[in-house]
Amino acid sequence: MLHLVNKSPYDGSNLNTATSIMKSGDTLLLIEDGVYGAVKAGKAASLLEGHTVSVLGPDLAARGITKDKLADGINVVDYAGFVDMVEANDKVQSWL
Amino acid sequence: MLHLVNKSPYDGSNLNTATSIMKSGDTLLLIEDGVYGAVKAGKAASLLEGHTVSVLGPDLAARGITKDKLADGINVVDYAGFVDMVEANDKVQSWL
Amino acid sequence: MKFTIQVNEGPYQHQSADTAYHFAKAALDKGHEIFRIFFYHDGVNNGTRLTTPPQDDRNIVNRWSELAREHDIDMVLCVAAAQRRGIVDDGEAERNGKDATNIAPGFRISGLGQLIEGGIESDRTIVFGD
Amino acid sequence: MKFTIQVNEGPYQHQSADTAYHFAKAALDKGHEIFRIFFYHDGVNNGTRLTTPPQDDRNIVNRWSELAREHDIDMVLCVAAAQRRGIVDDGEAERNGKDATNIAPGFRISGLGQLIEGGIESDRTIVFGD
Amino acid sequence: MSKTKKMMYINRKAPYGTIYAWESLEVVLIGAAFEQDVSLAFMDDGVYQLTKGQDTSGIGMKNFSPTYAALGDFEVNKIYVDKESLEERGLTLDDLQHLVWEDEDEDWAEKDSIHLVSRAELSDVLADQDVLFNF
Amino acid sequence: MSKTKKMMYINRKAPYGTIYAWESLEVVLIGAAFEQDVSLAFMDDGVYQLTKGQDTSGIGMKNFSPTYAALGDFEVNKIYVDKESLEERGLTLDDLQHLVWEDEDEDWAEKDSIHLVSRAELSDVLADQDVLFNF
Repeated sequence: MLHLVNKSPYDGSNLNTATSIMKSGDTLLLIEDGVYGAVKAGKAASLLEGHTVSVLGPDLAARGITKDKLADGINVVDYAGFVDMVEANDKVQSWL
Repeated sequence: MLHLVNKSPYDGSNLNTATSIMKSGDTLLLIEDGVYGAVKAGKAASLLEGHTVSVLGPDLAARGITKDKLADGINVVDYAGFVDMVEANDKVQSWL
Repeated sequence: MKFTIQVNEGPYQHQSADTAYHFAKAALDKGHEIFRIFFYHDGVNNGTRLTTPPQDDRNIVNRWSELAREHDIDMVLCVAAAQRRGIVDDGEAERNGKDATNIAPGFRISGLGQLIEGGIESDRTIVFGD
Repeated sequence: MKFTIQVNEGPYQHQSADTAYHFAKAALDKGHEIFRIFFYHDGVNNGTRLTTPPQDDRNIVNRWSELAREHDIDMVLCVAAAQRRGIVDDGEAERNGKDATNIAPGFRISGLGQLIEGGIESDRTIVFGD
Repeated sequence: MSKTKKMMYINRKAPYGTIYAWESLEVVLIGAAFEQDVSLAFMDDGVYQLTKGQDTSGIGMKNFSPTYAALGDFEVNKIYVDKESLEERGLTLDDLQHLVWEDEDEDWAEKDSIHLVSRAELSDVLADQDVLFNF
Repeated sequence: MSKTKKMMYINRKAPYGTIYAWESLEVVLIGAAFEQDVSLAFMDDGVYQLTKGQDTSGIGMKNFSPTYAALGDFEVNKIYVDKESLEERGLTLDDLQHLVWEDEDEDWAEKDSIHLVSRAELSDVLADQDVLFNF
């Protein structure tokens, strides 16, 4: 199962809810304003611990976040990689 | 100064930010989904402590919240009361 | 007292347009003046005459048009926001080569300066949004 | 693989419509099939031909229309949502007594059943919204 | 369309402040005709959709909360409510409408539609679905 | 319009995910012509608007971040950034653009436009305004 979070973890509760529902084997993809959750130095990064997390590269770049700022173990994908993740998982849950 | 919060404190950070900025003499008015913050039994009610708080009655009723569920000291106003509050305060800050 | 009201969201999706309307109506009932209602961002979508809400629901656009007519209120849609969202009057249709208009009665399209002017000329400015 | 994509927000206000477009394009580039793109809530505002975005900005509506034309994609605007927001085709104009239409090329207006069908017939359903 | 899929509607937004709750319910009602295996989840602010005593006359909006009580008649009777979300908001099951359905296989016995679930149980229910609709 | 008012634009939303940041900046630019006493506040996710190195080519949206650097030329030079919001997000002033203005009264000396303020200081600045614009 693929989980999408598109909002800042500092504004909404979506990342919190998503990570509380995720099972081992599930993957989280941060997109749009959700990518702020991937920044290592941010308070919200602790929510990602123990989860498989990817982040959408074009959204990272738009927000001026370089890869060295990301929490450890986070995979960066482009839109093609996003499509692959949707294909590789049996279903998608958008935490809107 | 009148502060407006129109979102649920369980979804967003607006109530938290608003109460952190409020000064003594300021008033907070909860409207729309913001009225959930006024429910005594909810976790967010603690954010209201020490502040002057009103809540928009029509929005409370729409959401099925009866007055006995409100935290202590909260004033219920209608749209006319809302207008009076805007008049009585020198300016309005909407925490969108 | 003189009010300027800013509306940032379109009709139906968010309650903002409803609250702004009820606030405006209550202010007028109390004898206050509405200097201007400025529709910005998706708020410009309040100004399309093409909506057909369900019979048992309120008609947000018509409600604005009636309020403007009854109380002679200046209701302004931001031109830049309206262009992005596709709200068009005769002038905009001609300038941008559009084959239809959709602006509702009582609304006009103008610049952001109208919002600033509202802030300067009014005793209170209130923003309704998401 | 067969995808159905749901878009819940209008153009420009939220990034959802952009992300949905880039996702759809990437899926097609990889040889996947888009069974349907269903526009719901304010998402129906993606289907108005009356927008005129700034010259240096993307044209979200035209981008959808081109994608539909090039790849023969079924792009459906929910009729109930479209009526609330004022997105009108010829049939709707006639039924609801409207004096103009604003639907963009490549879009059609239909019922919510089209979304459910998309969920049933597709291998994956992906929702983009706020 | 011969396939039967497990379809879940996940409701996480409060009613009236935004239209998602109401337009989501419209999808559920239409979707009921497709004879799929349908269930609903209410979590986060979505639990507010089911509260009793909603009266929208003061805000001039349509009160759609009575529609939830009709879901049983549409054979939509698997409704999962997240316990944690209720607790955080100071709500209990008593604050929610009592939603029921009649079981044809047991001589139309009236049964509860709402299942109060922990976050972990809800996670299992989601994992078991084929399609998830988010609003 | 002979009045001069203290007008503040309060920015609390991240750029690109929604349009509020960009359309708010358009108001500031237009508003600069009205010769009012203008200031800007960036707090909560609004602090992200000022970050360096934004590159929107991959998402096909206009990169409006260079416009902030032009604010000084429009005599918009009172920019308050909330310290707490930065810290929570793991940001420091070094992550933000260096915004400056030239002081005519001091032989066009270049001065910082950004004032890093505590929540309490920001509260004082807000209290001192006549009109607050929220987006």
